[in-house]
Amino acid sequence: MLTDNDMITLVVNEPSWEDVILKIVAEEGMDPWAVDLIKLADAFNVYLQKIGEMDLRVPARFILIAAILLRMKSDIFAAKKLRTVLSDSEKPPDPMLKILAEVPPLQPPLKRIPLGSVTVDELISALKKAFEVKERRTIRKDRLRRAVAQVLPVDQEDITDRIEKLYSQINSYLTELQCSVEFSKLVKTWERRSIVRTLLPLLHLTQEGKVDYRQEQVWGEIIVEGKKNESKA
Amino acid sequence: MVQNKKAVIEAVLFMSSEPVSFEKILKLLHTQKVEEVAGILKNMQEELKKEEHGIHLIETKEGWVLKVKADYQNLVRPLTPYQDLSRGLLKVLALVAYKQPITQSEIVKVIGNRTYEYVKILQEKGLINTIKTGRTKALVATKEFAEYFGLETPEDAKKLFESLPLTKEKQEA
Amino acid sequence: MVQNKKAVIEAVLFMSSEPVSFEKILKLLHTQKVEEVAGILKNMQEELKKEEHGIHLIETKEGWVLKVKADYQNLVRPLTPYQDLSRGLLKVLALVAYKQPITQSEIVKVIGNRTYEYVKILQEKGLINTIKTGRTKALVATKEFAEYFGLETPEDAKKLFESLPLTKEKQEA
Repeated sequence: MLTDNDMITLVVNEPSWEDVILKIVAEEGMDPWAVDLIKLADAFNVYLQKIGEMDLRVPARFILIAAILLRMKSDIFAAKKLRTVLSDSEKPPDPMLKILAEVPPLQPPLKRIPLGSVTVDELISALKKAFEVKERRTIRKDRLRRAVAQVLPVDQEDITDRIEKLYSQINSYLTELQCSVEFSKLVKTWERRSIVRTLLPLLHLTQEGKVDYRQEQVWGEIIVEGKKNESKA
Repeated sequence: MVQNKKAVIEAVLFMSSEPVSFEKILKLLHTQKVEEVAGILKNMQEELKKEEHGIHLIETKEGWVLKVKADYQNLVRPLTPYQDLSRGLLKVLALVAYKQPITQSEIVKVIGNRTYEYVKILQEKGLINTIKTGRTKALVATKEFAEYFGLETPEDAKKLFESLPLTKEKQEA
Repeated sequence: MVQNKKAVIEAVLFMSSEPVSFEKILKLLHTQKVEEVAGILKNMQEELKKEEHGIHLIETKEGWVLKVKADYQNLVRPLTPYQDLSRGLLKVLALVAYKQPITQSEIVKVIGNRTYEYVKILQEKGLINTIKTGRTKALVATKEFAEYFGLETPEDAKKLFESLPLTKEKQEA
């Protein structure tokens, strides 16, 4: 049986989604119709928690594979349903069909398929086409990369370091008398990038159970609190 | 480059699965020497009649075409496309061709439960196609089917059965 | 019926679009007379080399196949809609010919992940080959490639692209 970790390794390391599915089926001896989609989704969740750097292709692959498996499964169910509908019909069969099914079947004629050889011109235009496609792909990738960088700037600093730093920053505010700190105090400069850079590690700290936060009003201040047994750490 | 006319004709006939008209051969040779070309074709035809050749050159209404001699046709049959179709597949194909559009359930009644599998394979091969009629699916022959059996349109598929000695059926029909 | 072996071989080669292995030819002839059959094939190959023939008999890695001679390929190309190499295969073949020796990973950058599959097929067809360069494998055109395009040596493959204004790629190379 595949563990979450196996599943993650498969999806991250295999070059294409076909390979992932093939491996699940061939190497793990799993029935493709029995691949647990919930498990795949869970593995995705675990993966999300683990990633330090952003590689959007991998999460996209999880979704793609899950979608493909879902589609395959639903096709099978649909076909099964259709079978039941069809076999219900009770009209007597056409006698002519019965006879046709008994006589020797249609014999396809002898057909030759002459294959043309590739000419030098075709070879050259194939090369041109390959380079054109590559160029288009590079342009598209660059554009996408720029767009992603604009919306979600990739941090050079490791997420673990950022979590650690924020945690000690929060701790420095928390004293015997003060058991909470305003989120706005933790953000260096109040602009979008900086806010996101602080919020993300905060969410991780909450997830790990090291701090709590509350926001009493929508869009209002976020109050960060130390966990009771952790506040003095 | 001076091209050898006989060689060009041979290449042209080899590359076409359909008959090539005499006019087209002249055009491809960029020549108007009707007699010379006709002579080459006749010579080639004579040469290929010899026992040592497995193919012959036939002049049909549509033009000239190279074919495997009748003696060897069964032997080379496995080498041609779609020859891997099993009897079961051919039967389903015949039923669809004869009575299109036909529902799967009608075929199931005469062929049995393997119909679903056969239909799937024939669809994958592009020889039949599904159209929706109400709640169920009906099957029809495709353009590829027509091309393969030498028909002009898929609707002509019924013609394939005209020459069949289905006397018993004709009485019943 | 006693069948003429030469005629059978001709019919078989004529009917098959793909190369036919020697073993398959023996099997179709129901014979084990290896030398006799090899002799017939060699004779046929010699005979077809003559100028008066537009097709020739080639022995490829996959077997024996009749092909239109390179001189006539442009002329007959429009007569068939089918080609012996798919578009994807052709792209990889062109890249190898143009940039040989070239690593698979370089090709992946241009063609994408299907490269591995294409390279395997082209190797099976004998049109490209792998040579080891240090830690990695590089691909080059083969003698069969040269034969296919009517070149004297596989190294001449680059010459096919001399007329190309692919300046950008040349800088990259």
